[in-house]
Amino acid sequence: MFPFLRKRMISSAIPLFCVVLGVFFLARMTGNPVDLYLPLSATAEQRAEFSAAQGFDLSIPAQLWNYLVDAAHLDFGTSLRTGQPATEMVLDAFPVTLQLAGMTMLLAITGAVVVGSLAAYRPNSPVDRIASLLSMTAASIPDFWFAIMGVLVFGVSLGWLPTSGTLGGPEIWVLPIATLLIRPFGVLVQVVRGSMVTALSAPYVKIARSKGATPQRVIFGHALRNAVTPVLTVAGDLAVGLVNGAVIVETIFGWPGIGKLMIDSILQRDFAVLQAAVLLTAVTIFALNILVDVCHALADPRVRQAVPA
Amino acid sequence: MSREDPTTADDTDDTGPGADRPTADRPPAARATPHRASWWRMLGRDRAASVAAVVLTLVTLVALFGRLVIGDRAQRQDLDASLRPPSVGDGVYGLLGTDVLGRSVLARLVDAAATTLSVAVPAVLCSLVIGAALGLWAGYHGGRRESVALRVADVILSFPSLLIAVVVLYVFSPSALNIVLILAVARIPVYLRTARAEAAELRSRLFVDAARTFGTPSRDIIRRHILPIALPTLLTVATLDFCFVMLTESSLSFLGIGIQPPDVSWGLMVAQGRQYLQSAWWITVLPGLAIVFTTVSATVLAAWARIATDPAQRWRLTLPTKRRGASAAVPPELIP
Amino acid sequence: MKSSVSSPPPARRRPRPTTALLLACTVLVSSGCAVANSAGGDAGQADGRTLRVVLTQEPSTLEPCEASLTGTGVVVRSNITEPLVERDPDSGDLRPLLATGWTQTGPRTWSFDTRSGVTFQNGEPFTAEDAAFSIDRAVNSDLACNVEGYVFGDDDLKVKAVDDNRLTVTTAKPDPILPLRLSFVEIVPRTTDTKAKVRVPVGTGPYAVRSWQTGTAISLSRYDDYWGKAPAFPRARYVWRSDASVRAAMIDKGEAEIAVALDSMEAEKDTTAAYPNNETTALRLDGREAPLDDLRVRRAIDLGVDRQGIIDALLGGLAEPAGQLVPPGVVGHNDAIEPTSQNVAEARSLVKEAKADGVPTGRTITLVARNGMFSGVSETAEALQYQMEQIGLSVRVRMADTATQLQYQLRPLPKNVGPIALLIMHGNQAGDAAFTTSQYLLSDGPQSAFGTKDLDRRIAGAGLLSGEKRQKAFADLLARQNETVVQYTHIAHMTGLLGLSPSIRYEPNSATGDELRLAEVGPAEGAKH
Amino acid sequence: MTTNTAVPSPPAADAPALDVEGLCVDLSTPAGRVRAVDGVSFSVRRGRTLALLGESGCGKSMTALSVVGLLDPAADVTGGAVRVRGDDTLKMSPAQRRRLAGPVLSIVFQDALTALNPVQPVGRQIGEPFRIHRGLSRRQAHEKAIELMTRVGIPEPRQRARSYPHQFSGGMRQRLLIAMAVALDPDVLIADEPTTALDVTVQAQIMRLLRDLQDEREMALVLITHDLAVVAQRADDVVVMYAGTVVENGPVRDVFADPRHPYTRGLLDSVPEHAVRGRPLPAVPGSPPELSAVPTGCVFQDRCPLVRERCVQERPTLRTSGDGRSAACHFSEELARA
Repeated sequence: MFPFLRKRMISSAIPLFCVVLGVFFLARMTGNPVDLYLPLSATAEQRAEFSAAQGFDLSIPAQLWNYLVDAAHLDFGTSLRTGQPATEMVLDAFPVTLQLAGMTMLLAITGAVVVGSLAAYRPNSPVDRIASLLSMTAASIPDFWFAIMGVLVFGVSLGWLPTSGTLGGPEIWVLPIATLLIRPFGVLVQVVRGSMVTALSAPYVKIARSKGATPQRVIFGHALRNAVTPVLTVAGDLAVGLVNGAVIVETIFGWPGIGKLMIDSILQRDFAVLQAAVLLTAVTIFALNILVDVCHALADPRVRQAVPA
Repeated sequence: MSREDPTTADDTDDTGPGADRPTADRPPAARATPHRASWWRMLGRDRAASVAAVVLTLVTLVALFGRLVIGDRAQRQDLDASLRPPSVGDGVYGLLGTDVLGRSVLARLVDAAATTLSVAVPAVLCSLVIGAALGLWAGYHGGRRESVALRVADVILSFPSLLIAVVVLYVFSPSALNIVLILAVARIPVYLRTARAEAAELRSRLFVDAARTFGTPSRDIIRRHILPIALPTLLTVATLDFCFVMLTESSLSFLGIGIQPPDVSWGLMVAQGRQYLQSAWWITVLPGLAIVFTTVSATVLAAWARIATDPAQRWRLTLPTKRRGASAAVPPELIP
Repeated sequence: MKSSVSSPPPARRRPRPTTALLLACTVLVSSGCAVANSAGGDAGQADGRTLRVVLTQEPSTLEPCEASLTGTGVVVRSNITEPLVERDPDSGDLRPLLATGWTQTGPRTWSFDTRSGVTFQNGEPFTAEDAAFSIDRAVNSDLACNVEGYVFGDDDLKVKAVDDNRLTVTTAKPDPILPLRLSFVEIVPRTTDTKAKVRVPVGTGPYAVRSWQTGTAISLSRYDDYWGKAPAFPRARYVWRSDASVRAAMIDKGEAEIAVALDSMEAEKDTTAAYPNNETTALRLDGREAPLDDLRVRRAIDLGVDRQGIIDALLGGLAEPAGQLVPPGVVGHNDAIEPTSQNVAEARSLVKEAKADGVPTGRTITLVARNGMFSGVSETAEALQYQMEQIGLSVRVRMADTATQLQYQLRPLPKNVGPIALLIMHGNQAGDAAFTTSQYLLSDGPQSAFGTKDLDRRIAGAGLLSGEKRQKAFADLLARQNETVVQYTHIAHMTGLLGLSPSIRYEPNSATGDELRLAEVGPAEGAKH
Repeated sequence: MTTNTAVPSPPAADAPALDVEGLCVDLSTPAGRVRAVDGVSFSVRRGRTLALLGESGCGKSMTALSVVGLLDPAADVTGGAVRVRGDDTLKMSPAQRRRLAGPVLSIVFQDALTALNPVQPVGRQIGEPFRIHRGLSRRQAHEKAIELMTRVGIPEPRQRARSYPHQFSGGMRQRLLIAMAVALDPDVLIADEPTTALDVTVQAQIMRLLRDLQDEREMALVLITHDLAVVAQRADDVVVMYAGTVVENGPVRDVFADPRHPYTRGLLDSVPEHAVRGRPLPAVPGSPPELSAVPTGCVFQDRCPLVRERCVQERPTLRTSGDGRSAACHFSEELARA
């Protein structure tokens, strides 16, 4: 396992460097932020001064060099918008999104495994049809629409949940997580169902049944672990996609997470924060990919065996 | 690899596939004709799939010819007729009510169908073609080419696609073409990975080896031997990607940088109508339903087509739905 | 009897991955609760003591010298810090605040008496020295404060504290409205950093910043040694939600007492209050590019717009059709100007005429608007686009973000972008047309696309006048622009919509959008305290 | 520990361990519902071996799967009875059936690679019947698994018990599968083409193992095969199936010596004098009918060298003759004389 991890980390280094570069150019593409930060009537001198202070007057290669040197020291500069260190802002926002995404994936996977397995156990039964239809619908509902509906229905009309915000008890998690959840859940139910159907029709399942195993034992003891590989892959990709969802959810519910931070820093041309945020996200995504591979290996001995090769 | 092993069907159920199964004395060519004929029959047997096919056909027809029928009705504003609820009294165009600018929601739905599809279809096709080509090439050759392609996919995946879209669409103008390009690039890794996995598995198969020993150029091997096998999976992923593309386009509209007026897409309608959710539900709910119906239909049909194109499973489709056994609604390869 | 042993005890049967999953679940849940708890210290419940305000976005800073930025000002101004002089939003008159009186002692010199017995929230007493320091810091320093550019232009001020209670201010050129300009300078103690902007200010206002949980909330608490009347609510908390429907929902749910910038369709609710917010929307036509370089085309656009229709359908019927850039109540507003009423036939014939003269009326005009400029902005842009097409022009819409829109709005204007019709929203917070004309009408004004020499001369002249003459001069030049320049197709004097919980009493006024005075908010009659 | 009290007590020595009577299985196919198994009857006693012989698609595997209750959802048992220890399993609830599965009825599949769970160590899979039916702890079951692995001839069973199926050779995997099937000493073991996927030398070893285990445990063995040699060497009785029906049955020696159905005869005739084990079923000219197009008369009429008018009109029933044999041919007596 460890040589495998080491190899994966080394092979992530170059792509990560590409991300570092990409983020830099992505940020520069948004143009000079001078208009946003200076008074409307700022003079040419003031503009030049501002640019110089922020290092925007240097040539792009020079800016890139400075950025790389600083990044190597894990210094991502200071936010133009708030004057705080970018790293600090990003690290403040990151756990919020991580928890949101983590809870979402956990619930999505658990829920999808249960629902998908139930559906797969009796294909084309009413349970299966309802589960399939609901999951397909869930996967195709625009998330912002769902969020606003949730606020209006559960927040205002029924009054069960707070409308938004991060101040309060566990109930504040419900709507944001539900919003983030619908699509991954919908997709995963279908994936779990599909691969469970395949697994449940496999001969080893027949053999297990011939040993007198109960349906629970058949599903969870035999089929599930065989069905888990595609589920893991898809779950990994969905988790990556949660960054997109987080942008919407955090915007609507006013959560100070990294998605909101990124969109704000784009809109505010806050390069330092944007760079730090995207880079941290990218590192997380790489780590996630490695985690998915590790899970693959844990779930399937054949993969495990192939790893050292 | 999750495709059902053909042997599974054989040793558990040796009469199952019944008439459709190739037998030794029937040449494969002879099988083609009855199959084509039975496609319709198979579709007809599956109520869900036939409904889905009807919905998709309808959507396509509306997208292709709808504009000819409605003319400029989708753009025609009448500020005095703002926010009329659906009613039968206001003629055809008032059937689904009007939006805040007094435009017919029905006409806009029709107009938006064309725009929505003209974004979703090219975006999906671009990413499918590029991603599949790269993935098959990488997977077939393996080695360094494979790892380079995979790392490229890693890099693309690790940029949050919505944010790239925001940057690009704000910096270059938010045109439909740019949206298509962004979505296409963002989805390339998915096809790349899927195609690579298929090709990597197939490259060691006997028939590929055989082709190689005959000196067939690798381009031809990929095209003739690997692509046809990988295609059903790729097409399924592509079908399901429509959903993603439509939703992302909608999210972009929510952020204000999707399709720009006077063009209109379902996503834009949902996004713009969200503020009228309490007062005029029809503006946002109807296009939302259009998205849901279209994507659910695409998903159902994709699942059906996947089984229909898999010789080991096709027979299941010919059964009445109640006793259809292991028909995967969505293939495990689905990567949304 | 049934065999009870066919299924072994569930605990033993559970595969290891499940255990790991449960463990991960526990960790996540507990850490999640940790976050919730850490943020929950300020509990969001309606306790009747905390005034909860929901803004559109988090202020990027609370630096007082940036208070002319709406996002910052709405929190800072008159809540945390105060200026020497304040403008009455209703009458437009200046009222003493930290200054008790002022006189013009020379053509360029003013003298202010400062209030005694005032202390800053850090306990230090307020003197004229602090006032001088604050003006110096905001206007003359290298901080590039927004106030400096917006209110004072390039010229520095000479400020001197004569004694503890008097200061003199000398301008480079005669400035009849200096006290008005100084109403934008928030007074901070002399110990404030002069090298860098501060994030959290200290002032003399009725509330002091208690905590700022980045991304979550800003909490204020009543400053007990405030020199004026103590505000009703001991605490205030600002949160922000960018979606208007969520802000409205928070009022409905009782999660906030005040919500700013609601969508116009909420207007019918009795929990909302409309107020004229001094903002005026207009289309700025770039007269340097064909076909907009033709006066007939510009006039045709002006004639083609259905102002009342847009207001009724898209702005909730709350705004007033506009014929000039400044609303009533601003010095220089011309009562004689009638908003142009829509006349499509005439507009069409003007365009046709221009076309006959070789003006390329078919060239596509880009209508640029900013997302979130006001509620219904994208629909308004679509309506304008449609109405312009109806008179025979070709128009496309581009919705931009703030930074992109600023590139179109500010000089140097972008090149090679074709004819631009820019949707602007101008807020004259100061109540004097000089702020508007120098920015929007001067041929080389920072936010103006073009102009005429004649108008430039009139603007310069009007700025030197005061009293009735000033009013008339500006009124005349605004009418003049409508006749000879037509750079602007005025649309509407806007109305802000505030969500107010039934538990409080607050009368919004035209300044509410820029400074939301928490001290003016009280509990509703009969509401329990 | 507890015993499997819910399982009916073993029947009297001469009662059949498994008694299948008039089993009918319908299958949903593109052409509609077809009868895949049509009135199949047979019975087998403990210690005896019954061979189900037939070409691919004749319904023998489906018969076996119906007996153990593992039919595909596309197939339905529509009639008949499967009696085990005197009770009809077809009338049992799923839970009752589960109690039989393992201690009473057990099955071995052809492809051991797919029949073993690829993600579980083999020891765990082999020990599973003990965990399900005897409530043994994981450790106890593991010990039992090792015992069984030793018994079926896996070298170094203690180490190999923690290996995964893909780490074993085909023959070893088949041994593992057999070990799993005989774990609880079932009354009846159904072996569905247990050696087809193996090479010839391994086939012999596996058949020997099966025979030894059968002798040792007094099991009734139902051997499903298309290999005449295996039937000849291993089975006591044979049931010859064709197109879902039984065309002939009886003691192997008698049937092979004196087939009373033209199909059986055709099979036997096409084999060289000393059949080589492992050879696929020899060809009888023509191919079996599609299940959807089974003729109304005799199922074998299309390929029968003796076909006559009556065969087209009337389907022959399985007629029992006094010597414990039966055949479904109008002219079986004729054939016997020939």
